[in-house]
Amino acid sequence: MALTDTISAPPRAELANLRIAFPRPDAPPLEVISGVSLQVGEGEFVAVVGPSGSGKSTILRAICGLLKPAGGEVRVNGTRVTTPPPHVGFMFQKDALLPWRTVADNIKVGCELGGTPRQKQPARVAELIRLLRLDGFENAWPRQLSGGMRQRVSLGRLLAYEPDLMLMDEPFGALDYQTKIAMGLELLRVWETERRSIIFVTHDIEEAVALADRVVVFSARPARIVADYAVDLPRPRHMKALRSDPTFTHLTEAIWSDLALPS
Amino acid sequence: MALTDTISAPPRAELANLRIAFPRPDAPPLEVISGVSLQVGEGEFVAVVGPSGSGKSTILRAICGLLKPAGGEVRVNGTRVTTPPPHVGFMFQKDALLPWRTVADNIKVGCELGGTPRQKQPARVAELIRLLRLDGFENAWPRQLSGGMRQRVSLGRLLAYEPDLMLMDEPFGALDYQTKIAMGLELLRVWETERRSIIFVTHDIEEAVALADRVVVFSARPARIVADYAVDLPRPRHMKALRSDPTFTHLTEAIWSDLALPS
Amino acid sequence: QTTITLGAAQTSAGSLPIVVADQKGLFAAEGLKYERLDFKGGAPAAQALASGSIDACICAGDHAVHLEEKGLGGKVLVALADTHSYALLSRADAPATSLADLKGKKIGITSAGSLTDTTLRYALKAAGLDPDKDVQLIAVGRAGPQRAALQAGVIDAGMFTTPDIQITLAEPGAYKIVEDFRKLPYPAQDLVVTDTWLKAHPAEAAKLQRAVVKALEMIKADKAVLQAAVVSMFPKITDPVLIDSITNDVAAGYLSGTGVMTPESFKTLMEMMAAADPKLKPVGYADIMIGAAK
Amino acid sequence: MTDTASTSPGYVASARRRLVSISPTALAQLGFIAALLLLWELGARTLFNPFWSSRPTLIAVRLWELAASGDLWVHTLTTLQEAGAGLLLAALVGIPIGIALARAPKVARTVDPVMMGLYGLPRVALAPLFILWFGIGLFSKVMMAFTMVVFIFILNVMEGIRTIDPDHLDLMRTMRAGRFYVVWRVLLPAVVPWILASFRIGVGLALIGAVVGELIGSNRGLGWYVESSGGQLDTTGVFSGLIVLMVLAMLANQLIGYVERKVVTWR
Amino acid sequence: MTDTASTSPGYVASARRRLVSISPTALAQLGFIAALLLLWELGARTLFNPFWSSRPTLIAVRLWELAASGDLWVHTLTTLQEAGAGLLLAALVGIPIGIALARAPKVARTVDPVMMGLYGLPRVALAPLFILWFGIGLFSKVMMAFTMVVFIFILNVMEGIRTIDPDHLDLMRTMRAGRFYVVWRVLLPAVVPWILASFRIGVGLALIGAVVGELIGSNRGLGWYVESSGGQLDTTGVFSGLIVLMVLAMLANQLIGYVERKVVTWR
Ligand SMILES: Nc1ncnc2c1ncn2[C@@H]1O[C@H](COP(=O)(O)OP(=O)(O)OP(=O)(O)O)[C@@H](O)[C@H]1O
Ligand SMILES: Nc1ncnc2c1ncn2[C@@H]1O[C@H](COP(=O)(O)OP(=O)(O)OP(=O)(O)O)[C@@H](O)[C@H]1O
Ligand SMILES: [Mg+2]
Ligand SMILES: [Mg+2]
Repeated sequence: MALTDTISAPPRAELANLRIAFPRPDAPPLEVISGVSLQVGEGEFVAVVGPSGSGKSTILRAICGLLKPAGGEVRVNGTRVTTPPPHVGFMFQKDALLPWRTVADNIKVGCELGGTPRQKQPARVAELIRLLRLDGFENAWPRQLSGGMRQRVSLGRLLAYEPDLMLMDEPFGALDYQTKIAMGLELLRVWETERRSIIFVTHDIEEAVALADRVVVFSARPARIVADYAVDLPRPRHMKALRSDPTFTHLTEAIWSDLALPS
Repeated sequence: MALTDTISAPPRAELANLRIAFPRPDAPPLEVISGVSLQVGEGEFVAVVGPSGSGKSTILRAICGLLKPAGGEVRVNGTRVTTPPPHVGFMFQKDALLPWRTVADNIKVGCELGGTPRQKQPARVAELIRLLRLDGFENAWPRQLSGGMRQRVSLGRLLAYEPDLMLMDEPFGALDYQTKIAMGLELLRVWETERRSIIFVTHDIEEAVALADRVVVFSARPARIVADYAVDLPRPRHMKALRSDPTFTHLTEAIWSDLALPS
Repeated sequence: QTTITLGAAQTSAGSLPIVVADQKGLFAAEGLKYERLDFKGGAPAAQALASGSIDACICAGDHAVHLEEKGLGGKVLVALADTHSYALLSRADAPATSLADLKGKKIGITSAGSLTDTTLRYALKAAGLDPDKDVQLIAVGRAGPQRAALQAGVIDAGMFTTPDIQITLAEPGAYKIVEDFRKLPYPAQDLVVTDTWLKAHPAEAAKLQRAVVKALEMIKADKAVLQAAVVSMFPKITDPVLIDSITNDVAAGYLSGTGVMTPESFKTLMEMMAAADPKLKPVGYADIMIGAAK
Repeated sequence: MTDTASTSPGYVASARRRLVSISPTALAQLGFIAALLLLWELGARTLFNPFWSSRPTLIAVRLWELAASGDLWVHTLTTLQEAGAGLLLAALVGIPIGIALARAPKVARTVDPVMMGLYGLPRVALAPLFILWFGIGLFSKVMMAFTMVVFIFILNVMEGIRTIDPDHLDLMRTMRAGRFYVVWRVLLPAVVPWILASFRIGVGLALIGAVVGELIGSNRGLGWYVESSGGQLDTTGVFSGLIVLMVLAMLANQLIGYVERKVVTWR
Repeated sequence: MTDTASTSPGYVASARRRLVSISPTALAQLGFIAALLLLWELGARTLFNPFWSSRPTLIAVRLWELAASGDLWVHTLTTLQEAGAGLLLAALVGIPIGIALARAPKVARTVDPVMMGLYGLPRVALAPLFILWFGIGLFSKVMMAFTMVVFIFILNVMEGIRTIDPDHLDLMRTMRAGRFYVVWRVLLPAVVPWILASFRIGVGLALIGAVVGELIGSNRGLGWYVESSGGQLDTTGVFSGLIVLMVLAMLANQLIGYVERKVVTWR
């Protein structure tokens, strides 16, 4: 496992017996996460799968300091998280584009807050727009975009922010296969060249296995970790070839049956 | 093809050389749909796949009368569409839940507008909530739901409306495999017992083939129909078994390569 | 019993005879009840009168003339005051001792077009000044704002009426009178009605007139009657010295003794109004004054 | 910025915290008011001329006297009635008009200049017409308050409807929802924040309207009391009336906050 | 309902339609105004006494005379200056305060009652204090207009900030955006509809404030002219002044609409 290399430095992100509950009127609090522990090392790519409503988004929110845990703790780069930690980027499940900014300007938000020097911003934005295949829509308003295009703009904003730890909540959910693969390859390129850490929530098991170093499987609410698979597939991985790779099919089958368990 | 049975009655939905363009400032209008013709018969289940931003959502909007075409026409049940036609339900890509209504009340909107008698509404809503696996969240506000739960509420609203023609824009996009299959089965049950027509936009090719009678493949913008496959798989279909069915794999491969074409 | 609704231009000394009539049971003796409404000035009271919302208004004779001239039939039912009710005050340390000294200064009036406005214009012209060029007439409002403006030094003199004159002068060594109009014959307060109302309510008109004239006579006969009315009319004023000085000032020829407008005051009225508005159609004494009660 | 951790309900304690928090808020409010009163009292005794500002202690005494004589209740009830009726009437009339105009933009554009023109008219100057049309009783004061506030509702609701998520309207159109269904189920709930803001704005204006109405012609009410005190240079009287007006505005605002918490549970 | 086909831009013709539509709107507006004037003229000639309402023709003649003598411009400019300065100042002060209070709910809750109380005070009753503090020059009228309008901005902006999509704020928090970034890039753009509504509401109130201000220390301005005409029961003069005030309000509103179309292109 990739973790062993980084034993000296603190892990990028660490959940220690995390518990999260939402208060409810006239009922005990809704326990969403009950005692989850997880470590994500520097440069590690962890995919998270689990049933709808199990608490995947909630965990990401806790990692980037938007939620205070009811128990346990979250550490990023060794520091306990109470407010949003630096160099952590979160791509929301909902795209959360600013409706009053054009496509280019929405991506630029990432540059502006990520500290890209002002002169370099336009070039960076243009590069991302090309990479995300949004050419010709630089000046479109969010309301004029298709669902998948909005998602790509949101991805562009995350990439422009250049975080060390990328929290991605179903980033390719609204994309067709072809675009999804292209975007996945871009993501891997960025990740490989800059040793970023990624926590990647997805419903697509094959996508999870194809991209990640590790796949963590969540149970239904209250979420616990059911399984944690290391993906021992060599990189670079070729999408087409993977489908016939026995390790790949084996892993996907295993995750599939983990999820199918009545939990 | 299922169409031949219904040659006497007009098709449920019919697109005749449809063209749609969005005006742009300082540029010629953006042509999104250029000459698409399509017929969907009574009780037919048509899946639509195509690249992100190709115009799938736009076509659905045109069919239910939210957009006026720039050319050609849309007919539903033989009548030209100018305002939203009756008995057509549209499940938006964005969930569009009313934030001031609870889960149960959001589903009830479908009952109220679909004409379910008032006394029967609570029972119908309760039934849908169970079916959508939202038990315990009847009184939750939309903001308290996960992405997948929101999508299921939106699906519930559509089912409660009991439309003859269901337009579904990536209805299972935010669901995990297990939930997706369960919801797909429910959808098929409703469709089979009540002979509804369905136009189902998805990015999941396997899902398209597994559920539909026909799969229509769109090109990139401006959208044309690249291919139109009849899915000759017997019903009821068993999801597990399908994956090893040669017709199934064949079809998915074909669609895959249609989409992979540089279009 | 019929209820008579009277509109008062302000809570001013002109209403005192009405208070007396009420206190001494003169209204009750005539089978009348009265309700007094306070307006923010003579103009709205006169407008309320013309619209029929009130039966009579306690306001300056000007409004009777205006109503008559506009064809709405303004009449003075009872003249309440024989002299003007305003005085021009300035800070005690101001050099001015007469109107003429105020050349080039700012003078506070209650509002544009009001009695204070027309009075000053008339008096300034009489003193040989051009009210539009030689001074600035500033609409400031009633006693409170006037005093604040004097204190802040943004006006050099301002128009005050009873009881504000007495209250303001009571502050030792702070203010002085520059010009006292209270010696000028003028129908400063009248009970004004309209022809329409008179025609519809001849009996009430006669009763009202009788009661108020009786009150005027009682006041003339006994100052204590007036004092009681002052106390009731100005409940906020508790200082007995102040009450005395108000009573004395009012009693000293301000109120009418007969309820009939004097020809001198009518003459000043018409002169003043003509000065303010040269296009004014002249109105005769008999056109607006109803004869005293039989 | 960190004050608005509205999105951090992820711990059990917050439900408990709510119950306790009522009293610190009230305490802080009272403390703030007390501090202002103290400043006023001291300032009036030392720095500035109390003739103009009176003093809280004098005002307290006056209010006590007024309360004892019963006048306080008469004036307060009168003004409350005028302002309250005006405000409610304005909401009842303004909200539907706002919705109707927002849904019929052509009509709105046509009527817009005249409406804005009418709104800009100083009510004091219209006194004669108010007297002519509405007399000088309660009704004319209610109308005075009403005409001040109704435009707030109309303008806020109109702008509010423009901010509605078009997807919600599209959804209703695809389901062929009737006019009333859309109004009741979508438009009204969506403009609730705008209506609440209008109420908050409206409270102050309705009180001002009622007071202006009382200036035009009346013999009771807080406006009348203030004016008649002013006419006798009785600053304490003026401020006593003003303080009661302030208290009314505060209480009305608290009421609106309470209703907001009861109605907007979903936010 | 079908009027609001805001979401049907799916055909090429609509761009062309926009250009032509300017003049029908203006025509409809003018037509509506002309119809009202006609009704007024006829009504005044036949149904009711023109003492109350004057007549459009008389007013036109008066306005002509005033324009010829130059008085019209003096009064109009005076009032315009007072109201305009008050409105802008209110926006400049009210918007930041509204944002600050919305972001610091504890402070807001503490100050809220006092603020609402102050807002509800009738300005006329405060005349002495206004004179003492601000004199009787332009400044006191500007302050009068300002104190009427500033609360509108504060209250509307506060409520507007509460309606902001929490996801946008969360996004900013995860990216550790600074206070000013959030204000400029998220809060202000998001409350633009609320600010526009405040401006629309504010125009009328600023004019009213300026007019009230002119009642307490002035010798020019439209309010002064109206009051002065009213004092002599000169209804035509009153209405002439009112008509000019209406025209000012209309023009200001058109200007706001124009700015709205320029600024809010994204909706
Ligand atoms: N603000 C909130 N208040 C109350 N409950 C909440 C809130 N946010 C989330 N929940 C609840 O927490 C649970 C987990 O939600 P979460 O969004 O983390 O699910 P998820 O795993 O991301 O699901 P999905 O795959 O459908 O997006 C759900 O049951 C949801 O109802
Ligand atoms: N209101 C609009 N104004 C202008 N352009 C629009 C509008 N709506 C959609 N478009 C454009 O039309 C094209 C097709 O959009 P549509 O939403 O139909 O795509 P889609 O096939 O549904 O894509 P996805 O799979 O990403 O949802 C896109 O290029 C989009 O930018
Ligand atoms: Mg989620
Ligand atoms: Mg789409």
